[in-house]
Amino acid sequence: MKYTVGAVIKEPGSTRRNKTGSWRIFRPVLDHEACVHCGRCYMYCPDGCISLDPEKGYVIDYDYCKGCGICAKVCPVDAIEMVLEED
Amino acid sequence: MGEVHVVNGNYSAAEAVKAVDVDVIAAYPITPQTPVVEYLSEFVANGELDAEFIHVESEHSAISAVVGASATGVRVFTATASQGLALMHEVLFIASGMRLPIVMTVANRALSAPINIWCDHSDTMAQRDTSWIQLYCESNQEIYDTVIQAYRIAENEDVLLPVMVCYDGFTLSHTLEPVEFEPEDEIREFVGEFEPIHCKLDPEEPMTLGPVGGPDSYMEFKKMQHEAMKEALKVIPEVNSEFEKRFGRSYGDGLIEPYNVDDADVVIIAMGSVCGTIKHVIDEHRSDVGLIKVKAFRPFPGDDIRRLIEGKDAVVTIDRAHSYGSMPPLWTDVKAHAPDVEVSSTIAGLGGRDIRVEDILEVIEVAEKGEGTDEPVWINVNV
Amino acid sequence: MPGRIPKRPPLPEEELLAPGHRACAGCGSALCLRLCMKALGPDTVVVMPTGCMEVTTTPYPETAWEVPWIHVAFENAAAVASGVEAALKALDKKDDVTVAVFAGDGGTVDIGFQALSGMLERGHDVVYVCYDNEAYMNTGVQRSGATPMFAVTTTTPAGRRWKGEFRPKKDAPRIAAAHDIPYVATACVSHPQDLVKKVQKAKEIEGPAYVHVLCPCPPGWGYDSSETVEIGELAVDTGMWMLYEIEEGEFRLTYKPRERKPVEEYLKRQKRFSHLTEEEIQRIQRMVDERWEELEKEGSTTD
Amino acid sequence: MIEVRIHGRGGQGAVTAAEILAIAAKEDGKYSQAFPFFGVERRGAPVQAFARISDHFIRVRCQIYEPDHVVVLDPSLVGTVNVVKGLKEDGVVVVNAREEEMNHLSEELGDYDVYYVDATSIALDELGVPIVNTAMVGAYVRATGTVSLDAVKDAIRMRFPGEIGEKNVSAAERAYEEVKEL
Repeated sequence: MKYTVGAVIKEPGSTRRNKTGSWRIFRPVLDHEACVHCGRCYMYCPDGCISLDPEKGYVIDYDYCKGCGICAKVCPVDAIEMVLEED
Repeated sequence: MGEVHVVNGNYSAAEAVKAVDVDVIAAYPITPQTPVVEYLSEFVANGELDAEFIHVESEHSAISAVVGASATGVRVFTATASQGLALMHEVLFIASGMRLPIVMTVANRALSAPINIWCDHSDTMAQRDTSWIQLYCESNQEIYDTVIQAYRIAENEDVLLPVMVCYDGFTLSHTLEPVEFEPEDEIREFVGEFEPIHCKLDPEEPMTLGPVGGPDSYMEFKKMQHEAMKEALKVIPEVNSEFEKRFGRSYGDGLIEPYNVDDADVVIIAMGSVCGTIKHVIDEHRSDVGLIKVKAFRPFPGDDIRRLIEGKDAVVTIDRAHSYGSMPPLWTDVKAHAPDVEVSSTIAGLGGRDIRVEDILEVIEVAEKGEGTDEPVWINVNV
Repeated sequence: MPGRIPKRPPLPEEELLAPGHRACAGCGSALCLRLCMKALGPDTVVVMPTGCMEVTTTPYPETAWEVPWIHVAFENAAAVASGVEAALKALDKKDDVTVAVFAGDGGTVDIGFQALSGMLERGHDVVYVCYDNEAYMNTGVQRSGATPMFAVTTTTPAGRRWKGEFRPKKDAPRIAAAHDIPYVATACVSHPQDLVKKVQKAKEIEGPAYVHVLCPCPPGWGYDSSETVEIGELAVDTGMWMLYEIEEGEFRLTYKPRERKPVEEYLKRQKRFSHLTEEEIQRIQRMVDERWEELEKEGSTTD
Repeated sequence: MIEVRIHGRGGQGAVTAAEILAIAAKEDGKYSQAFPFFGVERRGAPVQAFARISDHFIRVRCQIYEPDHVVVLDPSLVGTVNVVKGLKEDGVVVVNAREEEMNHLSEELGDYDVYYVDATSIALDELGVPIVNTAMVGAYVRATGTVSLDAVKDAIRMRFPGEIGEKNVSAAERAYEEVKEL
């Protein structure tokens, strides 16, 4: 580890190195067919790991998704299903 | 050439702060520091000093605000005393841990209880381990000169530690004497423009300051602070001698100021305004006595002190504070660096008890008798 | 039936609070800060006191923050922010940079209250956001001055003599408003667009602004991590938490449920209220009814 | 080195008198020190202030126990406070008193060289308020010659710029002229 004077961190957003996806027990799976693109899942994600892809629509970043399940709850059309992570 | 004014110690401090052109001041009044805050308010109100003045609601917020301002990349100042310094205690560690070059003056005053507004060093000694550089002054001239030098020391790239400039409450803070003030442009040239070195809160280059440092990093940062203190042992004399070259005044090597030590059989080690009275005693009554004035208590120039006291007939410290249940702080530090030298310990001048000429003579007697080496001798006390 | 892909998501896309932070799954406070940063934008200096969000976002050598950020201690964020703001003024940068505080309820209504009052009274141009999860969650759910009546925490357990917290929640937004500052608002993470609008307003207004945001906490309140938004909605719909603004002294409800749901619907969803008797639930209902009556008298209602 | 103790009541300007003396000493090319008795006294209470004047920089920083000179700003203090405590054998006392008061005051003041002046009347005439400090500094420098009157006038003008300074200068000058040895 590099120790900076005064413990100053000069690498903004560097928690991206910490893949919190490993915390997950349940995995949100988005049914793109059912999705109405309201953006509620995006708005309510505490980890900011849902984004809008111009081609695919809303996508979930499984590197960071902790599997809280908020997105599934707030989806007005039940397009997100929480499924048990395998291994 | 400067101009001589007859002013009190608080004014000396304020004048120096004005001369170095600080950007943000946050301070809360407390006796005997209050006039510093008043003088600076006046300077800002008159436009003599172009600074932001934050009228904080406590000393805790005073130090917190200057931490915030310093981290944003400007030169800052605060001042306090006694209970106010105690209230800042927690944040003092943070200021040094973040390596912010803050300068603060402390008009030394005793701590309650009983409540006491008069001088001793209990307040700053209690902050000994906060990793602030501590410089003690003997005269109002020394306050002015030391505050100016403090900015150079604190802002030095190899140091980057906050500096506490300590001067005795009332004995200096409220005493008028002649002080030479240098032209402000020359002081500003000496101190230089403030340039943040290691951190700055700026959206152009986002940094995170004051993060969580766990068991895997905390100790490294603390060792780095210690190394910075050791660097200060080199930087303080450099700044002292550069100041001398420019303005013609110096205080020993900036760390300690020996007085008549070479010819002395007995050496007194002391700090602050009492050093003046000791010099007077040496001049008028005891030419066989010497003084080591400790100007820098942190970092502690222990090796220099050891070299000067080795081989002397008698050595004695005067502490204006105590570590109850053990030995007082100055004695402890001297002994830690000179374990083979017999050093007597005296405690004097707590809570504004005047340290008179006869008290200094008694201190010398304690040393000559070899008393006080394992238990401090209290001078001029009735219990 | 797939809908049209919107050109833009409903809120600004830039994520200024990076993922990888260590907040709990389903954390209402992390959501709050993420939304606030969307409202404030990149030219913001963030000051945070000690708390959940401070420890989980900045484990050296990593930081979740994309903006300049500083933590000093628990009780002094408002004082630190005062210093930052003064320094920006000294540097002539105040017009380009927003100073924001994100502080938990403990750091706001308890230990940080004096510094907050000082900052508000002195008129510093700072956006102060309290992310209120109603107890000291960082240290494992001890009560704070913002803990609601009868809520169980580790220091207000329900037992033979105690029934959880003894007293109603300290009304911090109204105390902030008593400083005669230009803008005070309440919000809840269940209503993100309302929250973002209010924080944007707080940013635009010159002088101190105080935004108090209710942030449900899955482990502290005792509900499943997926229910954070629902619990927030229930807090608002039962009237346990009111959404309002006080702008230049004018009180205005910003959301009024068509018909307030019984508080029981909110309480029964959380373990911290699971010990309540019917009588205690009714007592809370009466408190909420009285408060609504009182506040409705004060201001008009718009949405 | 000359050590001076000034007795007054809170609000009479004893501290300012000491400060004017110290500033005047500098104007005369001397070194000086001035300090109050560090107390918590408020308006009306007996207070003390001190000054040291020397040809060399003054290092000693303890209080003054054996003054060379004593200045008393308020006659009522004589008798209530031991104003001559520690005063050196050849010491000088300068007291604000009317001639008729001096009979009973002189008993209290012992064998010292005593000077007196009706500073209260001078202050009332010149300033319109019974603040006697500047007048008493004028009387003091006449009685002792510690610093020059010109230096005192300069010091007063520095301490009180403008019209108020000139009035105080007049008070000092008059007391300088009117002070008498007992």
